[in-house]
Amino acid sequence: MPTEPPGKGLREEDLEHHNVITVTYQPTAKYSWATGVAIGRFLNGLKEGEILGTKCDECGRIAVPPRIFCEWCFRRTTTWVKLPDTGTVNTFSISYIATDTTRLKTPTIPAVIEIDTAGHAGFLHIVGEARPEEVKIGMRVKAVWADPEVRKGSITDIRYFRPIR
Amino acid sequence: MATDPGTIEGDFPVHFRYTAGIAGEKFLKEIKDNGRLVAARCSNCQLNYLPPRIYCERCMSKLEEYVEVENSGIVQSYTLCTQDREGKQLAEPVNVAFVRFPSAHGGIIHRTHGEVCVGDRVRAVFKPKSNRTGSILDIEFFEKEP
Amino acid sequence: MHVKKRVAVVGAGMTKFMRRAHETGKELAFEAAKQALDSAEMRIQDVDSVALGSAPDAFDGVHMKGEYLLDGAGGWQKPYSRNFVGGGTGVFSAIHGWWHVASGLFDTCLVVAEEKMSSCLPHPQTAFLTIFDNMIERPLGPNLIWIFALEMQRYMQRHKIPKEQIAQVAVKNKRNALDHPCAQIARAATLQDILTSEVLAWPVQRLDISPVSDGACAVLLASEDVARKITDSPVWISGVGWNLDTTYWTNRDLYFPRYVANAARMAYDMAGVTNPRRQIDFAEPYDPFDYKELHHMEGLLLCRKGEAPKLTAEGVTERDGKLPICPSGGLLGVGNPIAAAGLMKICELFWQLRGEAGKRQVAGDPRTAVAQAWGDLMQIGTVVVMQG
Amino acid sequence: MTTREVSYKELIFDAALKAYEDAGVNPRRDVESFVCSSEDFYEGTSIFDEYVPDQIGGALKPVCTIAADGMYSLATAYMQILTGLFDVVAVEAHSKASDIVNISSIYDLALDPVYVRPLGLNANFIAGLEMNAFLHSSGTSLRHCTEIIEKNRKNAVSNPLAMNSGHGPLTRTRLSYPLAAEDVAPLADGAAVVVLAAEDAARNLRDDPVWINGVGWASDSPNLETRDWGKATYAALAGKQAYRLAKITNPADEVDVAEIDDTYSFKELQHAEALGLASGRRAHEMLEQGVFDLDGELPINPSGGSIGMGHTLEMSGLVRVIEVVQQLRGSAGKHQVVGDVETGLAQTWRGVPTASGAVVVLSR
Repeated sequence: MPTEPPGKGLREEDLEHHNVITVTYQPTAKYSWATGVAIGRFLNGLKEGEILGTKCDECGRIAVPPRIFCEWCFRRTTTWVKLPDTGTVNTFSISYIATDTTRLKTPTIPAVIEIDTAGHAGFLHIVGEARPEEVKIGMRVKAVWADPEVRKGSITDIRYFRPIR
Repeated sequence: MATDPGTIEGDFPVHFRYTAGIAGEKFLKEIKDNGRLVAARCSNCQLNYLPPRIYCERCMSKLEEYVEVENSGIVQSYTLCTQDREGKQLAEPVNVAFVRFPSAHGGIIHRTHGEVCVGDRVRAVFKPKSNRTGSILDIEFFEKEP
Repeated sequence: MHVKKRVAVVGAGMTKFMRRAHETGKELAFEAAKQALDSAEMRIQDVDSVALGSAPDAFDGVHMKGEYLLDGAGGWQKPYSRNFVGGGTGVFSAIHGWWHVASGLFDTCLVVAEEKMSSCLPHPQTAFLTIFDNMIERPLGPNLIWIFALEMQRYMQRHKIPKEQIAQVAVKNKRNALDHPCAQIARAATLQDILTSEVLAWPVQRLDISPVSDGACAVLLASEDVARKITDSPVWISGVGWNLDTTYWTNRDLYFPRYVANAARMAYDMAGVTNPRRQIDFAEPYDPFDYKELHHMEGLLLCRKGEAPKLTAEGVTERDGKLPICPSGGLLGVGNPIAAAGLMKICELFWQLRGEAGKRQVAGDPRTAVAQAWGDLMQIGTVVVMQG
Repeated sequence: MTTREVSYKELIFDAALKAYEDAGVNPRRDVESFVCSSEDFYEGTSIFDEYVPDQIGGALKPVCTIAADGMYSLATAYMQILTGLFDVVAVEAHSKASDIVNISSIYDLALDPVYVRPLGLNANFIAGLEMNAFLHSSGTSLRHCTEIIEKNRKNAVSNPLAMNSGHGPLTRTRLSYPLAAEDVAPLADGAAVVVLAAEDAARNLRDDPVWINGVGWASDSPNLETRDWGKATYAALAGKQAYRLAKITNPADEVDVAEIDDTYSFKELQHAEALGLASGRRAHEMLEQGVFDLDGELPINPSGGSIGMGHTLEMSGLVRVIEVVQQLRGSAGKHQVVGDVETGLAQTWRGVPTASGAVVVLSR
C-alpha cells in the first residue's frame, strides 16, 4: 500500500468560511406510513390504556410489539392477548445526549422493558421517576400512562415506566 | 406525530452540505473567477470531460490536465419543464436544454433563454462577476448565438 | 455446501480516512478503485463486473447513491450493483463480489466501498434516528448510542465485565492505528483517557466510539485461472458467511451475537476451519465501539463467551500476541466510514497474508485470518475467511 | 392500487405466503438464502435491511439487501445458486409508494447535487429531454406514445393484479414537453416474492418449473452529460449478457413474449429496440402493425406493463418476471398471449436519473 494514500481532508472552518465550494440542500422527503393491522391495533390499544400482544398458536410465543405472523414458525397469528402494564428492565442506559448529539442536562434513561407474561418479549421505552444510580437490570417497573384525553395512539401514550418500589 | 393510529408521519431531520470535489472546485472556480468553461483531458481516450472529473470513467485514468472549452455549444435535446422539484406547478414553464460542445465529451444541462431546437448553436451567459458564487447557477442561462 | 470455484483477492486500495473529505463520494471511490487496479497491474477494461457497498443514503445525501457512485467505482457500461446490509456492508461487499466470480459468470470483480458521512448535517448521528422503527421507536427520540449502550450493558452485566477491561480495546486499537498511513486520528490514548472521557450514554463514553469518517476502500477479485496469471501471491477467499437476526431486537437477549456465530460457522464450514481458536492466526472483528470487538471475538468463536476481556487483559490480542485482533487499528483507530471501514478489514487481511503490512505486520507468517462486520439493529453478521 | 390498510411488513408477508405455497416450500426449512430489494429514501427508513427478515421467513438466516430493482436481486440469487452454496433462494421486492407523501421530493434527491439539483426543476425534466432526443432520432411520434398507453391500459383490464383506478385522461397534459402526464406510469403499491431453485431441487419441487436461461444487468454513465441519449445502452448491454448466457442469437425471432420497462410510454419502444426485439426495424412501425399486441407476433407487456398495472418502484422488475412466468406456464388467463410461448424476456430500468437496468430470459 502507498505510504502517502490519497485523500484531502478539510477542517470545519474550510467549509464554514467557504474556502472550498459547497452546495447546501434541505431535503423535503416526507412519509406517512400505514401502521397496518398489527401496529395499528397495538397503538389503538395504547390509546385505550392497554398493552396488546399476539400469540402464535404453533409455538406459543407471545409477540410484543405484535405482528400478524410468527417469524419463527412462519405462520399467520390471529390470537390477541392483553398484557399487563408491568415488566422488568432487560437492559438500560443513562443517556446524556439527544438525537442530534446535543448535551442533555437531565439524562434520559432508555430501557428495554420485558413485559410480564410475554416471555422475554418487550419493547424500547424510557424509565422515569428514578434516579440514574438506582436503575438496575432486573428492576421491576410499571407503565405511567398519559391522561386518556391526550392519548393519541402512539408509543408515547405510555409516558414512561416507573420503578415498582 | 400520530394523530390517527392508521398512519405515522415522519421525515429525515437532516440537511446536506456537498463539496464540489476536486474537479468540481476547479470547474466552478473557473466560471466564477474567469467566466470560462474548463474540461479535464484524458489523453488515453482523447476525451475532454465536461464537467471535468479527476478520472476517466472509461479507462479510469487519473485526470490532471484541464483544457478550456470554447463557449459555443449545440443543443442535443430540449424540454419545457412545468413543475418544480416538489411537483408544484411553476409560475412560468422553464426551457431546459442539454448542450454539447464540439471539443468536449459531455456537456451542460441548463436553462435556455427562450425556446431552442435540436441543433441550435448556443452559448452560456454568465452572471455578472460580482454576483457569482461558485455554482452551476453562475451560468444564468444559455442563449442562441446571434 | 459444494462451492465450485475458488476466488482470490489480487489487489487492494484505500483512501485516507478523514473527518471531512474535499473529494466527492465519486472521487473517493475512484481513488480507492484506482489503487486496487494499479496494485494488481490491471486495467478497468480487464474487469468484468463491479460490486459496490455503501451504507445509508442519508449520509452522502443522495437517493440511490449506488447509482451516483457508479462511475467513480469503475461501473461504466458494466454489470454493477450495490449491496446494503447496514454496518455489515463493508465485509459483505467482498462476499457480494465473491459470488460474482464464484458463480462462474465473471472472471473478475472490482469491489468498492465508500462512505461520505460529512455531507450530513447537523451531524451524521442525526441520520441514525431514521434507522429506528418508524412507528414505535422514533417517537421516543432515540439516538444510535442507545442501542450500543443497551447491548454493552447487557454484555457487561451477564459476564460481570468491568469497564476498564473494555476500554483496554480502545487503547490497543488506537495504538495499532499509529502505524496505519490512512488513520484519521493516529493518536494514542491511555486507559485513563478513555475512562475519563465524556459520558454519552452510560456505559458508552466518547473514546469508546470510533470516529465519524469519509473514505473509500477497494479490492479486486479474480477467479483462480486469472489470479494465477496476475500474481504469484493471491490471497484466497476460502469462506464466506452472513446471517440476519429478527428485526425485533427487544425480543432477544443482546448479550451474545448469535447471528455472528451463525455467519462464522457458515464461513468456517466452507473454509474447512474446524477449530477457529487454533486455526485462525489473526482477526479483524468489527470494532465501531470497544466492547464490540470483544463481543465479536466471542461471536466468531475465537474464545468462550465472556472470555474476550480476559484475553485482552492478558495481551493475547496485541499485535505481537498469540491472537492479534485488529492489527490495522480497526475502526477505533483508523476511523469509521461505515462501509469503507468494513472493507478496510478485508484489505488488512490481504496485506497481512501477503506479508505487505509493513509496520503493522503480525509475526509468525500468518496463513489464515478472519474479517467480520456487523450492522443493522444489532442484527447482521458478515464474515470472510481468507488464506494466503 | 394503494394499500393503506396494511403495513409494508404485512403486504410482504402476504406475497411471501403466496409464493411459498406456489413453490411448495417452507421458508424456515427449505429456503437457504433470501435476497431483498429496497432503497432507503423510498422507505423513509435508513438501513431498511433491518426490517426485511421476519415477514419473509428469513430470521437468523442468510438474508441480504441489494439496493436496486428486484430483478437485480433475482440475478443475485441466481449467482448465489450457481456458486453451489445454496439450492433454494427467495427474492423479495415491494413498493409502498403510498407511504411516500411526495415522490418528486424523493426523485430530486437522486439528482447530482452540484450540477443538476441546483436548477430546481422536477426530475421528470430528464425524461422530457430523453423523450425528445428519442423521438427526434427515431422518428417516433407522440401518436405512437399514446398507442402504447392505450395498448397497455387495455391489456391491464384483464389482469387481476393490475391497479384498477388512477389512470388519467389521454389529454396530453404537459409535464415536461414532450412528456405528458399520461406518459408516466402511475405509482402503485405491491409486494412480490419469487423462489429460485437449483436444477435438481427445482425438479423435486414441481413438474413444470420455469427456467432462467440468462440474466444480465448493466449501467451506462450515471452522469447525464456523458451517457448515450436517445438510445438505451444499459438495456442493450444487459440484453447482450442475458442473450449470451441464454444462447440467443436472434432475439426478435427467439423471444415469444416480452415484458419490458414502460415507466414512460416512449421507454417501451426505446427498450424494445435496445433489446434487439425490432431486429433493425423501428419499434414504432411494429407497434403500428400490431406486432406487440396480445395477439401479435411478439406481444409486449401483455400484463399491461407499468402504465397499465401501476409502477411499483423497485418491485417493477419482479412484476415483469412474474408475468413472463405466468405466460410460460400458460396460466395468465384472459391476458394469456395467443401463440405458443417457449421463451420469454423480462427487462427493467431503475428510472430517472439512472441509466441502469436488468434483463432475464426465461423458458419452459
